[in-house]
Amino acid sequence: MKLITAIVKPARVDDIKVALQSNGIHGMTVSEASGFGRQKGHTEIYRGAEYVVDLIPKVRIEVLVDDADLNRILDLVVNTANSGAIGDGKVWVIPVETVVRVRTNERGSDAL
Amino acid sequence: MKLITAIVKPARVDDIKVALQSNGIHGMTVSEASGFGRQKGHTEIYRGAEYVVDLIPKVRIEVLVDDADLNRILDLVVNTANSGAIGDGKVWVIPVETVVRVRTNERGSDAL
Amino acid sequence: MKLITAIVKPARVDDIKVALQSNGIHGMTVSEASGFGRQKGHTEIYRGAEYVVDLIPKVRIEVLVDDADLNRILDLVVNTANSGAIGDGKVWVIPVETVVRVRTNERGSDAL
Amino acid sequence: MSGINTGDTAWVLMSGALVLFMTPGLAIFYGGMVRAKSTLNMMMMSFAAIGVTTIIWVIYGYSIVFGKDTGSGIIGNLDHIGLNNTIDQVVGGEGHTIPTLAFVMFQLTFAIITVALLSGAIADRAKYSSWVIFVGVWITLVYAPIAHWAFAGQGGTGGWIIDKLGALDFAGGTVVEINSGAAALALAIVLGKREGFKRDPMRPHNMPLVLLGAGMLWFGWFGFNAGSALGASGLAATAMINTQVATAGAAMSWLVYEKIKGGKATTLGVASGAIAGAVAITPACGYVTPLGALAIGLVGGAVSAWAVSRKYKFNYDDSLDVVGVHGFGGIVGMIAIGLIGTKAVNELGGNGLFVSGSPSLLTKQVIAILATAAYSFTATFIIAKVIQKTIGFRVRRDVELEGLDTTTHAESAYDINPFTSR
Amino acid sequence: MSGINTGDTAWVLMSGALVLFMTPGLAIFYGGMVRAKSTLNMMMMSFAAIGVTTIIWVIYGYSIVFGKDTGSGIIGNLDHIGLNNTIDQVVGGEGHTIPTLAFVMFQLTFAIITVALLSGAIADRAKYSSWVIFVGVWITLVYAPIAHWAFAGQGGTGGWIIDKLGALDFAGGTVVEINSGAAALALAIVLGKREGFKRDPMRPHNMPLVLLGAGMLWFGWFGFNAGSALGASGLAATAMINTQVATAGAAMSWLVYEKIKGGKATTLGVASGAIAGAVAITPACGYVTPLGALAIGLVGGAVSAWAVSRKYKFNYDDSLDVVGVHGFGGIVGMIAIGLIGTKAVNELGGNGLFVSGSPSLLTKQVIAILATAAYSFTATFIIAKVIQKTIGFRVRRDVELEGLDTTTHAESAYDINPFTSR
Amino acid sequence: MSGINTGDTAWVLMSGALVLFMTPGLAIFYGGMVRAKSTLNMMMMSFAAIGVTTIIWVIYGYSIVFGKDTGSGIIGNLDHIGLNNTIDQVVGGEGHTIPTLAFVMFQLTFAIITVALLSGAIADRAKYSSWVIFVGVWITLVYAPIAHWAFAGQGGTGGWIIDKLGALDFAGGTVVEINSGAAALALAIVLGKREGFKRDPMRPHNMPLVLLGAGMLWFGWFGFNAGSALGASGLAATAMINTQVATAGAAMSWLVYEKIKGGKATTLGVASGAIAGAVAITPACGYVTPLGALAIGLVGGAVSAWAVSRKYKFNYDDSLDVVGVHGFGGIVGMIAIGLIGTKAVNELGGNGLFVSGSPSLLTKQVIAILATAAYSFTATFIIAKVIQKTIGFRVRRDVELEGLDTTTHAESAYDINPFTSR
Ligand SMILES: Nc1ncnc2c1ncn2[C@@H]1O[C@H](COP(=O)(O)OP(=O)(O)O)[C@@H](O)[C@H]1O
Ligand SMILES: Nc1ncnc2c1ncn2[C@@H]1O[C@H](COP(=O)(O)OP(=O)(O)O)[C@@H](O)[C@H]1O
Ligand SMILES: Nc1ncnc2c1ncn2[C@@H]1O[C@H](COP(=O)(O)OP(=O)(O)O)[C@@H](O)[C@H]1O
Repeated sequence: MKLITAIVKPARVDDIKVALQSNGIHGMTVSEASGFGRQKGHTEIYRGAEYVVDLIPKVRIEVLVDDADLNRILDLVVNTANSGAIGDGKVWVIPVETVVRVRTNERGSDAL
Repeated sequence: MKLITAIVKPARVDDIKVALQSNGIHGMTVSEASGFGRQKGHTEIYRGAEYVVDLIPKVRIEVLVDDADLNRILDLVVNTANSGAIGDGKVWVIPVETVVRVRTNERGSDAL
Repeated sequence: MKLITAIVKPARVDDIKVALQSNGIHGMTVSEASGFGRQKGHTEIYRGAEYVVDLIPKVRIEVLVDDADLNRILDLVVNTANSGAIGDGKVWVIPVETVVRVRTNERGSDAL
Repeated sequence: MSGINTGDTAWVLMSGALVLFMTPGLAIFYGGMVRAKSTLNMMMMSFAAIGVTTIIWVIYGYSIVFGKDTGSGIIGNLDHIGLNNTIDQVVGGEGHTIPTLAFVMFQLTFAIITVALLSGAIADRAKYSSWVIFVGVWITLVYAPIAHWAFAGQGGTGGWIIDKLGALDFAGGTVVEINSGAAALALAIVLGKREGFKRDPMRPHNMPLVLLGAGMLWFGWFGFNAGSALGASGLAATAMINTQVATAGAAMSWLVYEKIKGGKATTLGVASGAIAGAVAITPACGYVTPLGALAIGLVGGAVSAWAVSRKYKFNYDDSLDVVGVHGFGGIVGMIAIGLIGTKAVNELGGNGLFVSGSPSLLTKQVIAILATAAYSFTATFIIAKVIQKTIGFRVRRDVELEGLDTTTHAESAYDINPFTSR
Repeated sequence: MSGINTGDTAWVLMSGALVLFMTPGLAIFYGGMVRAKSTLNMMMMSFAAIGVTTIIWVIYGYSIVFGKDTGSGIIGNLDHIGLNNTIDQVVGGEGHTIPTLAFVMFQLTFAIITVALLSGAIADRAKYSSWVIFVGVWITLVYAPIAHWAFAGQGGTGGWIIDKLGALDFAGGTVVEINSGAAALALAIVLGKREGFKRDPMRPHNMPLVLLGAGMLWFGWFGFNAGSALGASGLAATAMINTQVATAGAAMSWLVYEKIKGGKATTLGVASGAIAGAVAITPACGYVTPLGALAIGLVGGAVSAWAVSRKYKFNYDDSLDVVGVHGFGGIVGMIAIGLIGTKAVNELGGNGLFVSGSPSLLTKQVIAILATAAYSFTATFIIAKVIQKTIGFRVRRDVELEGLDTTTHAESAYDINPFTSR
Repeated sequence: MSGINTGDTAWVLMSGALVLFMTPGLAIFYGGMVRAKSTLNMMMMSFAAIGVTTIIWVIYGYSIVFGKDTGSGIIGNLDHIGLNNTIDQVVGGEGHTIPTLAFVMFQLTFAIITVALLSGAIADRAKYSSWVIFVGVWITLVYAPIAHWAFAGQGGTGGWIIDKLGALDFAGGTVVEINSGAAALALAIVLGKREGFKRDPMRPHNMPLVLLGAGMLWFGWFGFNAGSALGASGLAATAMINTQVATAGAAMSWLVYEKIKGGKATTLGVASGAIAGAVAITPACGYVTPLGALAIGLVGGAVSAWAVSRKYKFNYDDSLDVVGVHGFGGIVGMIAIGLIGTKAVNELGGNGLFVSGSPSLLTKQVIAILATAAYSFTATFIIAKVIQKTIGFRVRRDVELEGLDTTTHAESAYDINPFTSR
């Protein structure tokens, strides 16, 4: 079992959700994040003084997948998130030892 | 060392906190998240048009535990979070290579 | 490839950002969190009744690093976050199997 | 209508606008005080109060309150159905007449805010449709008679409190404050406690809104109290300074009460204190001196600060403390007239116990308090019970837990992240 | 200036303040209704409306609206450039004169809010500098003539709508409401739809602000309508109660409309309904009875509730529904005068079709509606097109997507996390 | 009290309510401008200003300001302790008398807002109990004498600025604006800089609140300035339109200043500009023409826009720019009278340098400015130092870093997540 974590632009979340659903993945977890990288932030002005807001808003998407689905879903997420512009984000994969569905206490693949 | 990540209903956080404390776990990290899965979201109306808010608010709870405590604490979290209703959430376990307590620079179990 | 996750005090984020940049790390992801541990929360009063807000605001910082950089960056983060006071936070390290830069589909070290 | 006094009219028109403004102010005050998941519902209760009460007032409400008494001092007649016979009419003393419709408007705003106040007792758990119906029934069966009793002076043949008993209530200590306090208690009992009462803090989700609402109420209260002089007179000026003094005094005395009790000076305390002071001076503002008003404010703030904690003791969930602030505040003010009222301020007023040495006025005040509280509590209890038993007055548990905004109004109050909102 | 009536003057001064307060109220109302990323820009559009309009008004605006008609009933002359010849002058009927500058101030506030209303049609996508210029041009070329037509009564030789046609418009159904509705439609068409129109919900980001804004507008509207009596008269009282009744009625009828359509009673609906009712009664408040006002409110609320959904059908993005609420509301009010207007309320008014049996007044009302709408739409369309083609009127797509607050004003509306904000 | 003019009284009563409303408006304005962690404390400082000042005013404040001068033009006597001898009294010229208590109320609201303004200079770091004490001391030792000097005209034997020097200050350019600016500077210096001053942006946490507050202040300012005519007169109308013109002009000139400096038109700039314009016209509104007011607004806005940046240069942390906006704005207005004041507007006024060619009035204005600023700065500095040295005036560093809301008031401003709040 793997956990795919994708840090992407907020505007991409809807598309990714739809793409996952039409590819048989029926769950994901979303949270707010912000980050810096190559992309520059925006400048705000307060009493004439400029300051840079350099943490750019992003969204974190997490999807648990079976090992067999990993490559397909990873590509799906990456491709859907891609806009070709700087700041498109990062995706990474982490090994997961156990997954539990709280409601039923099912474990492993059944818990997805 | 393992990291238990639990995506649960916001109303369950207090109970889980108490359960952990009375089981010798004296730390956890909480953050906001939302997700979709089997549970449906709610409908809002704007100027007569309905739209579905399908990302349902959840809370992410993270607990670092010693390998020896893993099963006990995993079951504890799962059981406490369980309400039997759809949307109860997911819990997963990830291997952790190092843990550091920032204040003291202690590593490993001592850092918990 | 490793993922360093640091739960630190909000006031430390700027320093960590600067420290990372001047050590050749040009990206990180930040999100809000709160936690409990040894540090006590604050007390609020509502209609004469006191209640403890015991989840203390923290910030989660995540940094992807090459295996070779791990120890150096881990120490850097820990040292910069350290104020010597209770509640300074925790840092942990998780193995990462793949990293992808969304914009270019580069993988591994190139994606950082 | 050439005879009207334009200065008096200007002031009463303005006062009507000011008092109307209090109800949106109350919506903000109450809306900030509940949890974020039911804040729109809280505000919507006030807006329904405006809508329903206004329509009723025009159709028959004004008439049954201010129409000629039907004989026993209980209720007015139907002469002004549909505001019949009010256009081009005037009210007021010689040289100080104002258009009747200005008076109609002014009094309407009192009815609106009185019923809106009740919503604070049943925050986060009332069925909205039942509330809308309740407003109409309550205005008709509870507000209208009590307003007739205390406001409809008709030269001795009008409402029984004002014309027969002769108790003094300048701007609504009975009609608005004690009435809302007693009715709030009845509603809180019938609807029962919120899920998590006493367990969860249920603290205000947006304190700046609460302070803003308090500011709007304070501002509007000048229309409420000084407008009740029904003219731009010296009495209006007295009522205004008294209102200011008591309100400020009570804000400070609540704060001091908190400090003495070993706590912190809270924002909610200062805001609540201000309202409690304005409440306490409401009946008395035209009958006492500014120093008297200061005393009323200081006492009123402390009494209400003490009273709001009673709900935890007696275990009723008067969620936003209508009983403690309005009920007790109103009682303080009514009693104060019986103690320190003085004709030196207003020859149409009376001398209280400490001025004349006679308890006669005080006795009348107590009777007015008891009659108002008893009738309001009983009638409201029955109305609420009937609604509860028939169409239901409380939402289902899961609806309450999720919050009334999304479930009842299909809206949520905020979506303030500029990057994720669409 | 010893002859002025201080009571009338007090009321007009107060009314000027009340109507000015409506524009910050509108900023709050509109600001809460857009998405968080452009809320400051939305509010800034209202504040620019205040700034630019005030300066123009003093320099030449007042003069071309209320200066002596230049001959054809189209526009006033330049006698009062720089408010020349207004200090120490009075306006008004015998025994009821007020200082001319009080009238100048009162009328200024109408011009301000009218142009501010238009910003609702082009939320989230207008270039701010172009908006500032638009305000100045529009006040001069569109507002000024129409205000002259309908407001500048000069004993038969003034504006053509009031003095020649003889249509009735008490407080600005044509000048403010239909004018802003028609101009809003033109603007919405010229600027085009927001990115994501119909796809994204684009729901209000802060509903308590919307309700607060509605409350401020409601309050200010008493100055707008009752102040238009230009004195503290019986007519002012009639206008005030009518305003209250129609506003409340429309809030309820929008709510009922939503329920009947199978939906929920929404907060946005009640707020919008209130505004629609106030709009509908604006032209009629001095010419109909309170029961008539109730009917106007009930109809106005339902009509506007229906009208706001038209934009999805006809596919123009009148973002905050200026057309549906102000355009249609204004039409309802103007027509209503032609149907139920009655001299029993105001002898300077007229009898509508249902009162006199004659369609003559109704015909005049329709002509006033059509002339106002046609001129306003056409002139605004041309002005907006010229701005679009020259300096541009719409921001770049990426600016719109990021939001106008950070891009245009280098600010963002909120930073409310107490722990991360510095 | 049959002789009072009801129209004048109506306007002064209303003005008192309007000016009182400014202080909650200021609380909102300031509260939105600080960081979220200390916003309640910021608002609580304004509410304490209302509470303490009101109590003092009634007990002795009014008397020492407006009581008969004790001889040297410095302070009034104690004849009106406890508002003794004010009920049933009147003030004002023949045919235009108003109840003394209306005047007492009106003047009280000036004292309140003046001291409340000071809180802006010491945002986020003052001990609340010390602030409460400071308010009482400052009203007594600083506000009261200065108000006596400039407001207590007693036919030549009253306050020295108005009765002996003969400088002109219509509505408080010295008493309110320059006084608050100078005192703010002293406070900022004594308390020292916030942690992170110049390093952290410390930007406003809730800009819609700031704009709302600005709107409330703008609205209330009509009472402040036009109410200072103490009647519904032509002069009041002049003062009102002048206020509107200067406020609007300054909002636009601040905006233009920002653009010229190469920046963006900011929301904070427009809001600050509006206040700066209202400040600048305050002393002058009854003495200049509307075109003169426009000039004052344009200059006042630009001067204040420039002045607020001085704090970074001279390194004092006047957190919310009381010095730049009120101090400098007030100076602009006072000087402007000496330049463009004209008796054509008000025969009780004076002709400035550009009108009469004589610098005599200008000289008086400069003396009034200097005397006010010098006394206010010095006395405030001493008071603040004494408080600092005895009970302390500044919170501990860790308290400041955590924020004053949770530490001092045990509350936090927001809890707006509907799902996690309980
Ligand atoms: N080393 C890193 N560790 C963690 N997150 C990172 C790292 N580098 C980038 N990110 C995240 O990815 C986002 C996009 O990175 P950026 O460099 O701007 O875009 P791109 O990778 O397309 O050039 C950042 O905002 C940040 O959240
Ligand atoms: N594949 C997944 N990857 C990541 N998170 C998931 C996944 N499936 C579900 N979740 C999270 O678990 C929550 C509950 O899932 P849901 O299917 O509604 O409940 P249940 O598992 O009890 O049927 C979701 O809201 C989401 O946050
Ligand atoms: N076992 C744990 N699992 C996850 N997070 C933890 C754990 N223990 C502590 N934390 C996080 O670290 C933060 C600091 O912990 P605390 O015990 O207060 O400080 P310290 O480790 O310096 O004594 C907590 O607020 C929490 O977010």
